[in-house]
Amino acid sequence: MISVYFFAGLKEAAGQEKWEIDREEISIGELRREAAAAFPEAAEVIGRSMMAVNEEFASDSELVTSSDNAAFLPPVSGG
Amino acid sequence: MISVYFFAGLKEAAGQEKWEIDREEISIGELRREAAAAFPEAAEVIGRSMMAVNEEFASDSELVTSSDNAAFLPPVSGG
Amino acid sequence: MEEKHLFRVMEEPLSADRIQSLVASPDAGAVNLFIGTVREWTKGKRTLSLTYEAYVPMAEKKLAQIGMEIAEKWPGTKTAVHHRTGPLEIGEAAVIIGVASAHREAAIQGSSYAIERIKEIVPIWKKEHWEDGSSWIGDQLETSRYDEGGPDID
Amino acid sequence: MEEKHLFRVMEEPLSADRIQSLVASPDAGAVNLFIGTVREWTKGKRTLSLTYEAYVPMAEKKLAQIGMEIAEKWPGTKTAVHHRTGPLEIGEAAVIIGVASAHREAAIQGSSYAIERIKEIVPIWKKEHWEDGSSWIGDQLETSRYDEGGPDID
Repeated sequence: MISVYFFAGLKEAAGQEKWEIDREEISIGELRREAAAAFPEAAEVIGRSMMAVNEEFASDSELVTSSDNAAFLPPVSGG
Repeated sequence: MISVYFFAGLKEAAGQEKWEIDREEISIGELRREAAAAFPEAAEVIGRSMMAVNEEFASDSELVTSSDNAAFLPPVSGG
Repeated sequence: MEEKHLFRVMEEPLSADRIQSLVASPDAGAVNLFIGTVREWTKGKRTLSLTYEAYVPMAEKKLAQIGMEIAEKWPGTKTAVHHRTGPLEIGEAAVIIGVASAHREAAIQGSSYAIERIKEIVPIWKKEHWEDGSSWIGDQLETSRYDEGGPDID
Repeated sequence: MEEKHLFRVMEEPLSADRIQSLVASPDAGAVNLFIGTVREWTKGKRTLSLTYEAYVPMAEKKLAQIGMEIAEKWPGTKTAVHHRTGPLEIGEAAVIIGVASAHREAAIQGSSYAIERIKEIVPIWKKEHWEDGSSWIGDQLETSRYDEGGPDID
């Protein structure tokens, strides 16, 4: 089981702040696609979000395992 | 009588912070020469000081009268 | 002062005096403090209040990273950053950046560098409540974040 | 806050929080505070303490003039400057400059402008007490004053 956290506008769009996916290991690119499928109303912002793994920015080719902390960091639209 | 104030290193060199000269009106250039004559040990720093009249910088050609506040503002040698 | 107090994301009101004391040292001749506050009017639009949300452990880690970057670029500087979360009223401080150095140039340049880097890499979001609605937008440092392909991956 | 509190030369310890509150306004999104502090070591020379002396009424008038200059150059800014006099210990604040503005650029640029102008036109002297003696030298803003023909006559 991998836990993924949502923040700010993404948390509101998804309607929850923590999402769990039943995998032991997944690439960030695949995690992004799974999240978009699970939360179609948030798919657009998921596509534009950065991903953090263990509190560091991570690229789509990296792997996440069940022992990692994963989070989507939504963009902001400018102030 | 015109009162003239000294500050900082000039005050120490002259040994006093207020000097009075018995005139009703004097040019700043002349005041500078009179002060240098009255305090020869401070003459060098008087020559390098700015003059303020009524809390504004003043040039040597301006006049000071007995109703003005006059002050020598010594330079500093760099920190 | 403990290093752990230097870079904090917290719900309590921020204090400029506190940041100053955190970065102070006998070797410092200059401290620059930059304070981002909640502004009421932006381009004719009235803000009623703001709410900040952070991914706190990552935000504090990234603030500490920025402090290390500043110490590398301007040796001898000491940096502290406190950022607030939760609801803020007009005029309150959202972020205070403090950089102490022997000479003033490094303190001022380091502060400006911190402002830019906070926008780039620190996961903090601002929800602005206007008279006519609300939305999640850029942080109190005024420009968008993650808006052009996101921050550099480090 | 009264305008007369904005530009002060005083013997009491200075406070960054106080300057912040003096310049704060609902229109300000940024406040930059620059603090000049007493440094222990300068080029290998150890400072034990400092004494500042000011021509107080003129110094406060010139500080207020600098605030007006900043408001002209960066419209909408509000400036406050407090400068301390008398004996100061290592680490204490000798001067705090605060500039508030809608956007951060003006606050930071205005602060740097104030530092330069204080050196040029504000009659405050610093007597530095070293381990090996003492002398009257430049102010806490680090360079000499009146050293090249003096300030401009205004």
